[in-house]
Amino acid sequence: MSDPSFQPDEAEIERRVEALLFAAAGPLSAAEIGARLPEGADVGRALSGLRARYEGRGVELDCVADRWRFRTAADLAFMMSQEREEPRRLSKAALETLAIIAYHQPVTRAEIESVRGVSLSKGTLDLLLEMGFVRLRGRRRTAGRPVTYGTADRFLEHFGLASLYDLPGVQEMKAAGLLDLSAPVGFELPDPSRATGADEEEAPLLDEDSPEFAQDFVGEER
Amino acid sequence: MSDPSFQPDEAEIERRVEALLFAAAGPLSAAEIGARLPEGADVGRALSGLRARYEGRGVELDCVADRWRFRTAADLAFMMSQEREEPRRLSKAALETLAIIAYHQPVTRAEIESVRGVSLSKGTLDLLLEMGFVRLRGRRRTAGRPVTYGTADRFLEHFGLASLYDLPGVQEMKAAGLLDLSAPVGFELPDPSRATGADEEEAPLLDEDSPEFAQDFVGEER
Amino acid sequence: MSDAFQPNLDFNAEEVEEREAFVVDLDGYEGPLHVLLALARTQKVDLLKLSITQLAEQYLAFVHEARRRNFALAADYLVMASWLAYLKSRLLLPRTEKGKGEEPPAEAMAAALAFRLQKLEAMRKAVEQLMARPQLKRDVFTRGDPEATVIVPSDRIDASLYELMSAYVTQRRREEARRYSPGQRVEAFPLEAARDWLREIMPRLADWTPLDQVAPRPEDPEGPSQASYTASTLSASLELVKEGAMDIRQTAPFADLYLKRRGLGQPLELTP
Repeated sequence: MSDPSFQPDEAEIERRVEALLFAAAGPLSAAEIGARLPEGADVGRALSGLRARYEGRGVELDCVADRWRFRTAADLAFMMSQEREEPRRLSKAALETLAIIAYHQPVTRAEIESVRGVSLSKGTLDLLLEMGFVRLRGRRRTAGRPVTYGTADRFLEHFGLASLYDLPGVQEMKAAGLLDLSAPVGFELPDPSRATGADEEEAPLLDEDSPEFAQDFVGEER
Repeated sequence: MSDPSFQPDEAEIERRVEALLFAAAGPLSAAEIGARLPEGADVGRALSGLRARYEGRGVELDCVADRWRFRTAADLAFMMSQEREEPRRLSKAALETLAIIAYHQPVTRAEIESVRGVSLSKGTLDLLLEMGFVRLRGRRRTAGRPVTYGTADRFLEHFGLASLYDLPGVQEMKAAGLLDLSAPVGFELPDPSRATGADEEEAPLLDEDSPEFAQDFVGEER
Repeated sequence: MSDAFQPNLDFNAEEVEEREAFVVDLDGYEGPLHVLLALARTQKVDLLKLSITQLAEQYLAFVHEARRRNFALAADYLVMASWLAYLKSRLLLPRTEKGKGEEPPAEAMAAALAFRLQKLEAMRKAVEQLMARPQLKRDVFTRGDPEATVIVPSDRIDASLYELMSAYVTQRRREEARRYSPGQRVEAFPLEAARDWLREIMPRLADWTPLDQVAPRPEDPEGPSQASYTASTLSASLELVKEGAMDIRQTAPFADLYLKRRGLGQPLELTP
């Protein structure tokens, strides 16, 4: 056991964080790491120190979904044929749906269909949910209280994104109004896929507004 | 994909070996690593380079049985564990085995089984060894030179015994109502304390005569 | 880049003609909006500067072509076609009857369509960019052999000396009960002796006599048991039956066995 009177210095803290991240089976948050270090240890400093130390190495430190992990360098992918898993083939429809959910979340099924102009085939959302890329987020406070979808941490982990702010091009799209779910005034494009499409003015969902959401779905969050 | 004409330099080979070892599901031999590197790559050099690079870090490169792997620095092993609060109950089998070892030591596995009338599951002795209640004492000077077991200091500490002389005898068992009129015919309690002295039947355990023992068990003693 | 995640989303403007877009469309997973987007790209302009009139014409040509080839188009495609035909006519007509009805101006409708196409286009680009990122287990890999946290059990173990003693005594008792003691060897009534015994009492067996009355009684408590006497007597009697000296019968399974000597001058082989 460690000697509690021993006050580790910065280098020692970095060593410990390194050991924890190497040994961990999944990404660790700074808080999780901190819980295993002596009181007052500067986890952030250790993480950035490690990140710099491993930059350009065969293994690099990465922040995904606000958690930290070591992973192999992307340019060495060609060597990893033995470790590679056969990727699950996602159809164009599934990929587009995933992108719409990622960039527009929380988003209802009807809204996804509105962006694509086609109704979602039953299996598409199920598949994304099953793969752990997408999760149920809550309910929209509108008639019918439709369920809203968002991405799960696994999506960020899979694509190596630190947070949703790091989605490629998200700032530009937002600036161009392309992520706005409410249609421009007077927009009356026919939309056979949307039987209930008339109601565009849906209030943004606030978690505290829907306590039953917490009951229904919080267990699914990680 | 890699450019086949690209001749990686030493640093690049080291990077690749680093990535391979990191992502591998188990320890890799130098040959296995070499098979995934360009022809003529100096694996040994890369491995010693990596070993030096990781020396003193939170993670170290380790070679066991000619296979290489990353593992947590030994002094940080304490971080990888979590204490469990509630006390552990010994299973019936473990308690019975411990009792036989306590009263009959030094005793071989076969003798334990003969008293218990059932074969010992591998885990039972391992558990007692791991808990520090039981230790390997030596080898019987008989055919096969079987290992003998006895109690370790922790056994005495746990049960509050000053020495093996203080193990409850027949009188105490009778007083506790465990042995009454129906005491088994010929019930004789061996005196374990006699075994603390030199036993002409028992050879001391020498590390050099059982290297596999040293590897398997010495690490478990505390 | 592996093909698995790389859908060919780029409709190359130089190469794609309406017919190709048409083929893509009939893969069955895209809607009229996707077709419009594919057609819009052939105009090689920023989607904001798109000519909706031209796009409407392209789309109508596409629908026409589909019908000429006898492809059954889903209803959405036809709804879109008629809407576009209407939009096109309104765009082309001079705006003379302003304010009539509640419809928004045709230009606003056209802008809205362009905006929607932009939105879809943005999502398609997003897919491409996401797919171009290093992906877990395809391009980047985490530790292959993570060291799972070991849960060290608490040092405290719940076991008392009493339990230890009790465990010891319990199994010593068990051991005792299990022990085989060679001193208690069971004496058996030898077959030879049984045969002699039968021959000796044979004269008394003129009538059917139950086996247990035939077998000798144990006298010595250290000697063979009643069961052994009965068993050996039965075995011996079977031998005598085989020799033709006795008959044996049993009326039902598990019923009593009866023995009787065979009458003189009645050899087995001569019985009619």
